[in-house]
Amino acid sequence: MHEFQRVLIANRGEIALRVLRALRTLEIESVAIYSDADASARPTIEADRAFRMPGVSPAETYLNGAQIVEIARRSDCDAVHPGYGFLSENSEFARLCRENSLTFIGPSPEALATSGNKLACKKLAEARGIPVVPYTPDPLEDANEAARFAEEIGFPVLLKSAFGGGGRGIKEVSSRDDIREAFESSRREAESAFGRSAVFVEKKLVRPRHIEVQILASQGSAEVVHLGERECSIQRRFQKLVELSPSPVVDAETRERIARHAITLAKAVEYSNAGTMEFLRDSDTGEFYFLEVNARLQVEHPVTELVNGIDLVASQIEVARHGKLPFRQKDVRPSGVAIECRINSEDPLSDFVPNTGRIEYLRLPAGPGVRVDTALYEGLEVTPYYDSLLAKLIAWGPSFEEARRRQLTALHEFKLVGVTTTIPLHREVMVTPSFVHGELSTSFLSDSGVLKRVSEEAQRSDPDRFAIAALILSKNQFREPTSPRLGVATAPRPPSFERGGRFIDGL
Amino acid sequence: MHEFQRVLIANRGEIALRVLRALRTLEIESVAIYSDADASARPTIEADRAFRMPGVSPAETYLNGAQIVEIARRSDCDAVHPGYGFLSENSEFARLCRENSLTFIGPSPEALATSGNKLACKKLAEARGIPVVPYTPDPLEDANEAARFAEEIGFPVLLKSAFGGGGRGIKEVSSRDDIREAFESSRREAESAFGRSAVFVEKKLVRPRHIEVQILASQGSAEVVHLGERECSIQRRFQKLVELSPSPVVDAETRERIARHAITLAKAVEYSNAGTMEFLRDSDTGEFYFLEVNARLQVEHPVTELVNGIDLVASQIEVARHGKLPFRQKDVRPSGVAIECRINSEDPLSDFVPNTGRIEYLRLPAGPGVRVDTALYEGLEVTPYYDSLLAKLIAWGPSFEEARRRQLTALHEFKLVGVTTTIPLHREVMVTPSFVHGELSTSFLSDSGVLKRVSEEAQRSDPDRFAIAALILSKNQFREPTSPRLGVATAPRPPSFERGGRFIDGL
Amino acid sequence: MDYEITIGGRSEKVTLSRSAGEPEQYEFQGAAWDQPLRVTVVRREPSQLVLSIAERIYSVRPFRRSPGGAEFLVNGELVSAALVAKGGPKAAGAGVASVNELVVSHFPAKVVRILVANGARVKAGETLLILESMKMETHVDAPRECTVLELFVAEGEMVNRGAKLTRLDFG
Amino acid sequence: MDYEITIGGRSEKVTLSRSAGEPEQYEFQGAAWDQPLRVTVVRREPSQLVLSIAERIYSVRPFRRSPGGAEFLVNGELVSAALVAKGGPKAAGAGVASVNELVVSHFPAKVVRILVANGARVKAGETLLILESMKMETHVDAPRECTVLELFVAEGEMVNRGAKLTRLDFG
Repeated sequence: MHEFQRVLIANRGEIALRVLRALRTLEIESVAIYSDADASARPTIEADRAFRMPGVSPAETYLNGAQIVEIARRSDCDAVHPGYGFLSENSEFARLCRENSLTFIGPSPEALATSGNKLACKKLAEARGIPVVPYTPDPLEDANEAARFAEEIGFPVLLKSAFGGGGRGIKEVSSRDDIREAFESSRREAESAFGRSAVFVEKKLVRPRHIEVQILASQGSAEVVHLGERECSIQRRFQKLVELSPSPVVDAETRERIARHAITLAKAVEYSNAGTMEFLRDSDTGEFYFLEVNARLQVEHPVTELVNGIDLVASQIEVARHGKLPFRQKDVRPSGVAIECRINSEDPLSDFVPNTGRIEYLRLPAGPGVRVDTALYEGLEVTPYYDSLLAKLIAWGPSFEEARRRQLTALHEFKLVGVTTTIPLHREVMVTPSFVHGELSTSFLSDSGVLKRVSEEAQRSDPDRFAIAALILSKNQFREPTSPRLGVATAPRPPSFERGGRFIDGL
Repeated sequence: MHEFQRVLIANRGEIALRVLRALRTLEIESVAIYSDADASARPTIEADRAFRMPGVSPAETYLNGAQIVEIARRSDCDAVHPGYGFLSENSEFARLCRENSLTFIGPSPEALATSGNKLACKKLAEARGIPVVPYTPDPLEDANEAARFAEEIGFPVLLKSAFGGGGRGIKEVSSRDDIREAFESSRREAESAFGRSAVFVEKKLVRPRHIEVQILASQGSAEVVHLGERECSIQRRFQKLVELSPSPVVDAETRERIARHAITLAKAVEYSNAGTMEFLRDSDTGEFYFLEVNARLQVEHPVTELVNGIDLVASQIEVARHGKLPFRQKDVRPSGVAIECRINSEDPLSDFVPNTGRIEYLRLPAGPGVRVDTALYEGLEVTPYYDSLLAKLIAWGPSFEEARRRQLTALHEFKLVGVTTTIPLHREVMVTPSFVHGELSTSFLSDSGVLKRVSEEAQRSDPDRFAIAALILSKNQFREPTSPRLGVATAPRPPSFERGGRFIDGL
Repeated sequence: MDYEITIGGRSEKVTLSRSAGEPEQYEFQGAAWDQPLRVTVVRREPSQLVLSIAERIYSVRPFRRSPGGAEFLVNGELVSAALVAKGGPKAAGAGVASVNELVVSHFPAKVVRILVANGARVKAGETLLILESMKMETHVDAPRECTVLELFVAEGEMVNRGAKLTRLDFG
Repeated sequence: MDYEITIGGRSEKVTLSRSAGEPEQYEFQGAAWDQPLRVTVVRREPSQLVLSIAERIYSVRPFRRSPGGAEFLVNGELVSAALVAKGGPKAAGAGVASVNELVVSHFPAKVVRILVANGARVKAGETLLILESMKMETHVDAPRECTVLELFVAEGEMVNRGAKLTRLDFG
């Protein structure tokens, strides 16, 4: 049992702010770290103390475990919260924390090491009678080996990094011709993201649903509770875009079954703290296959929070400081449905290529059941150094239909100018008939034709907009500062409208 | 049974936006009205259509029932939602709607007429054995009559308007000397706010708690359910500042009893739609006294929504279009605690005098369980024509303590520059020991010494702020646009910092 | 029709004429729409125009000039509009394909691989180079069959938004 | 101590001196505090300064000049600071009482009642006039015993913020 007086947040962006809020409500002091790109970020400014990590690359900053531990020691922190991504599933970092008498708010280094090894986890699951998708039991030496196994189980297959998550390093291969390039690309991405290039092959299910179980385990897995499932089938580039809880296809009996699997696995790896067991549901048979363990807080944790009325981050901190769970299974009483849309700085009409820029205008939505997790503000520079998540928009309602309508209303209220985002895509997803009927799969984006409708909507010929454009352009009402003096001495002056003046003649 | 295709929102500000969101989630078109002061307000811009009401005074605009009905007819509306305040409890307006085949989303004109007459309601309550505070049964002719009754029941007493609510027209009188001026002032405020100057005297309880029951009634009171109580004891100028649900002093048995009183009264006045029955709880005896009926949606309805997971505005619309309740008493399953703080443009350190100005900087708080109902935006001019409510900050938590800490965290995140607000007051209220222990009364502000601490906090000598001020002032880093060209041709240029230049010498 | 206006790749021929008197009003007609629209200036501030069109209210905020036109916010949504001058040439930026095409990076990125050499003939869909940004690889593919005229970057190089990557010849 | 700075009615004597080298740093000392503080300029933009003081990070944004000083936002909170020049007179706006006092309205309002006449002698706490704004009445009371020198408004009149209401003589 440790009391925490001060906790270091080893992350950035919305999740750093999320952890900061949890610490405040627990009356624990917060210490932030910031890269040079994040010197004026919201968590940097709002934390009780903030320490600079020189540089902008992840390796120099948020992946620099030795320096983070040094800062935590220097600032008398009792614990470190790693958020998601970066060092959150790094067993070496967890070990370094332990060696320096810092509580790592997450699983033990040993549990992290096992959980992070996807192949080892699959074997553990198989040994306990939990179905898994066919896979190569050992990391592949070369592309030929990959090709051999793929032909054995039949294309399409997925090439996957044996370590790490977040969709990085995953490549779909539908024929032997493509396997060499995919193999190399997968290894490169895995090396760049996780520092480990081991890759394996897994059978690709056709149109599966991605369903995962949230668990919370006490120290050493003495007690493990589950908080129901999330469905995260709508993905792009093997990364989740829309998440909901509960899943429309999971009934009470199925929930009980997959939760039991999840708890069995948690105990098998002596898991502690919050974690997620991912499954794929075969669309033909309804069978669930264990996929992997996510040994951290997930990006999509808010949907579980809204449905259960439980603060998962505060619960993580409680487990870390007292070893015990702050509630029991019988206290978990889910109600209603929550849907999360990830607002990314990506262009859905250009294969989700990320983009950067300055947030010039921002208006966040609100209303009953609506929550926005974000560190955005007007004037923020979205840089290319970290991931493309700008905000998470989460809507809760008593039913799926009410949650969906609230999410749609909120998406129409959400205004963001400066980078191209996934907002227009989400607006179309929410009104796509298969989504409305809860018919989801990991092929949703390509099957539903939603991208085509996003493109049509962007081209929509709205007379009001043409009328406004005619007024602005023809009357030259638009004025930019005549002599923009650059440099530090003056603030940029916003453009403005003016009366009179002629842009072209005739009016 | 009416289907609504289009609904007119006969209100402004945050409640107009709240109704607009409910309409959107129900897929009903919205029609806004706007005074000349509100031409660029959020509900004006965001409604499907918006109609101008020339002028700025309430009488010309949001109280102009005839013109509102005319706009509703012209735009083919099926119904009118009155929000709170303005015409929401006006039986004549409800009648005018009915005569023009518009559904008034609220009680019938007859129920409004009865509910609006405080003296009649007290008599109805007494006849059904519900305790009421001693009062003069008829409106008073003059100050002498008031004085006579006050001496009979003993000072202090309250002078109150017989019609209307919102704290207007209420005067506390502690001795005979003050009663004449209070009587006149009360009549004037009542006349100005409600167009009816009738005033009566009521015994003032010592340190009572203000506790009210939310009900929802089907057409003609066939079915009436309650949604628990709200405690609104923390007030200034007889207007609520902080509201919570449930009340720390109401146990299940008491809740059952006051809910039964509320339902009895609703049936007595043939109430329909959402309404609130207000009670005072005597601090000595624990006895509850019926006070009055609020025949409308209340400002503080969100606390009830968060605790019950029910959208009260959508429920109002459902009752209005189908006559029936959208849920039964057994479906109402409250969970946790919600606290609302009213963020007003008032100076707590100058007797809550309202102030106006331009919102120059705004950052709304967020986080798990946090909701902000507001129509604020940066650049908004806060005008003197309407009331001083800027935003409602509501925090939900599994327990009172968790709700309180979330509210406190959110209040520290809430940044608003341009007008003086009640935010610093609420920050102090949340950490005041009597509040933390749930010991509330209508004398909370004066008894708890909270205003003194707000004043001390404002005077706090923070070295960091002095260091920052020294840097800004001594180095003349602060620069305003050198030649501010006013008028329509240029946008105001924001001030900026500059390097170099000397404000005073010595550095 | 007096002007041709382009928004989001669509062009429309439109007319706008000032109506007499106050408040400031205009009549708008477009070849694509049957009914004319009345545009009323409800309020005019330096940083926003409030317009009313058929009882819909718009807050219009200036954002920046763009080639041949301007970008502005309409109720918080960005609109990029360009004016095609009467009888004149099409405004720049309308996406006309040229024989020689310069390929630029749309985002700051690291060049992780270059798969083609100067002078190489490549097929439609063939990957030219691979960029990494925000931890994801993006393949830059040839839109049609073409020849690589020039490569401006090297493997491992960091490039800014707008940086030239390669020039292709579609002739 | 080189300067005297006033914030929120409190005055403090302070010293600020530039440290050598980069990054831009200052040493701050105040008579009221034991320890000196190191102020580091982390980032300098036209619209904000990012400062670090003992591992606390501040975003400082300019707001407007005020009499004898400036107003700025520190992490979104407004700070009004004024500089008392060395040995010079106290800056304006410091709330020095005068013999003749002008009473102005702090908000736009309607004058609903005037309870005193020109030349009247009034006691401390006596109500001079009643304003109504945002549907609430506000009483304007005499702070101390005084004489009403002049009334600038009439009953029923609408007044703006800053409008003169009356002038009182405390002599």
